[in-house]
Amino acid sequence: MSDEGLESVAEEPGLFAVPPMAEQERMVEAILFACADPITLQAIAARLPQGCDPAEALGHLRARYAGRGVNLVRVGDAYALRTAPDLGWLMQSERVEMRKLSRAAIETLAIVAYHQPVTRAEIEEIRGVAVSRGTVDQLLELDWIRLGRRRMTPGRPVTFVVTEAFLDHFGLESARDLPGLKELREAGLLDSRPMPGQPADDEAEDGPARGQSELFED
Amino acid sequence: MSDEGLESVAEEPGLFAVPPMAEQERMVEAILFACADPITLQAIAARLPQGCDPAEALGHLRARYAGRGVNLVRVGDAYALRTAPDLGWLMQSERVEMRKLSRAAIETLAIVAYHQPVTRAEIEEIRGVAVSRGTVDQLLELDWIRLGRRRMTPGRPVTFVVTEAFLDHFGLESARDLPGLKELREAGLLDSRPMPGQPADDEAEDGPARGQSELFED
Amino acid sequence: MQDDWDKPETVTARREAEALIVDVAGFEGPLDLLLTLSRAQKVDLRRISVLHLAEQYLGFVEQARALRIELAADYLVMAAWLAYLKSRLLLPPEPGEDGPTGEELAAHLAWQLERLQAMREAAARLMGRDQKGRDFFVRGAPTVLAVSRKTQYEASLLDLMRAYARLRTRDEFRPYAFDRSDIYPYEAALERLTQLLPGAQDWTALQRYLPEGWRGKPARQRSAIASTFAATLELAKQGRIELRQSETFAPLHLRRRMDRGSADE
Repeated sequence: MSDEGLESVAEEPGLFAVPPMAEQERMVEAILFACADPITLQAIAARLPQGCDPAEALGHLRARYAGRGVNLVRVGDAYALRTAPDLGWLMQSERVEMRKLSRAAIETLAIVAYHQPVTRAEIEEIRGVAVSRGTVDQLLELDWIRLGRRRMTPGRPVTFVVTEAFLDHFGLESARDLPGLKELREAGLLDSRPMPGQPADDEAEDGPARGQSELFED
Repeated sequence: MSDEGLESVAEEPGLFAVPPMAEQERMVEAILFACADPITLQAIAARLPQGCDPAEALGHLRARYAGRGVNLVRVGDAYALRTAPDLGWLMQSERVEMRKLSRAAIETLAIVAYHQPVTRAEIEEIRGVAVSRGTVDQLLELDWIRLGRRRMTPGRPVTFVVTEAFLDHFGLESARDLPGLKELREAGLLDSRPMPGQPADDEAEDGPARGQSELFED
Repeated sequence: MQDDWDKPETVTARREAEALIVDVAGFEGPLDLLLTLSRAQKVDLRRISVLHLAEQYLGFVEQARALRIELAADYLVMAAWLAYLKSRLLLPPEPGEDGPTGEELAAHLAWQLERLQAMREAAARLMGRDQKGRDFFVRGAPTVLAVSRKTQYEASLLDLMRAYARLRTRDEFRPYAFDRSDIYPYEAALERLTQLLPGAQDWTALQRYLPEGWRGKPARQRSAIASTFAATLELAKQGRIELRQSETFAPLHLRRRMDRGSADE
């Protein structure tokens, strides 16, 4: 890892000496302390002198902060320092009051997280009820879901995916770390199964079949 | 959350054992990290379970953070985690914002370049509008123009000339390298509509030098 | 247990059904209602009796009708579909009939309910996780990563030349009247000429009477000539000067009118 740094310096010999790893660790530590939001590896690297290896420095820091009152966590492609979850009770005065989410919003959020990318029609199919505009808006506003790619099916519907802010809020490294994801997948509960008798959807591999939604159409 | 009870329990001494010092250190670390402002010893103590010794915990933390990227510092009678002084430069990120020069500025600059040395009154005469102080200041600040000799006319007005930095920026060896009106016209930069009854070549021969004397004689 | 469902008139079942009707607004659609009903069977969703579920649902809709409670359309669509499913489950398939069996349809409905239930549980687990701002906290005093915003102004040589070209061409299109600095007013010409008149005893070209500084640049010279010429016409009209031109477009000459001048003397 540290060789990488040496290599890139070799390209510009003598221009800058790469700081020793201990010093790089200090720098990354200072940067992480400075940020409230997760900061990407690239953004860290951009602040460091050329030739530094922030990935290695982060590895050292993660070990250093393991079990401490503050931990280094990974959020998607970014990193952040967060207080240890078991000490949350000490921070009563720092608590952020969350707006209470409706049951519809919570379920919709879970469906987007576990089924992403997912279309509105698919969310409605799973819940068996129309998703109100306000529910989606609220989740978008919280920056917990965002628009993903359009589905390549007739109508090219938009899909929803969860955001990095969602991962950050729920302390997840990635959407793959969602609790019980593996079990749900193995139980076939994340599959798209067309209603028997309905013509198999052309784009069935692209997501849940549409047949189901017809059931609830009026 | 479930630990909320601890607080009230703290008022009933002896019910719970005082956390070990390592744990107290974690707690104080988390508090220092999460607090927006420096926090006093009393305020820390008020958050901790009874029987804790935040002063000792702070001492351990201070030693732990000594030489790191973030240090524990005392601010008045309060404590805070702060970026190590030698790493302050990491927090400075110079964001260079490219912005187009205003029309007034570029025209003023062009007049200075083509007619130097030129007085403010002369610039105004050519532009046909007053030149704002801000425009001149901006060009002075950019180090693209500077004050030249005073004109030996009544009032002894100051003149402006372009600088080395100007020539540098625009890749010119000297202001005389600026293309003349004829070249501008040939390059399609000048609309070649002559005044009615005036031979087109008359003006086309105007180099910067001639233009100047003509424009400013009185 | 099965008997209970077959006889909805049993007290518990009736109560349950009534409770459901009262709470109909609390359900998030027919699937949610079916899921709630299925809980009454107290079995794993995979072993649920879809037939009984369908019957219970239909009983619920029936009661709602009896109580004149308006049900949303999708509840009725579901009821119609469940009635169809029920008939498929109870009647032997007609010979040569295509399409899914009642069992397949029932299995799919059971799977849908299981999936909804799974998402409910997943949502609950998600909300039960440590949350930012509640269980773990961000840096309370983030250093403002000082973005010293340095504005760099860009201007290319082309911009510079364009600006200059714009300035130089602007004059050519500018309404003439606005160009005060290059205009020699008629009044000034008349005054100047009147002052010079006593010395104008010899024929002198009009050009010679142009003021200093108005002879070089064409525009200024034109203006001065025009004004001075207009002034000579005025003075000629007043009989104070004489004008002479040897031929068309030849220089115009003028002198003080002698007869009158000598009369003055």
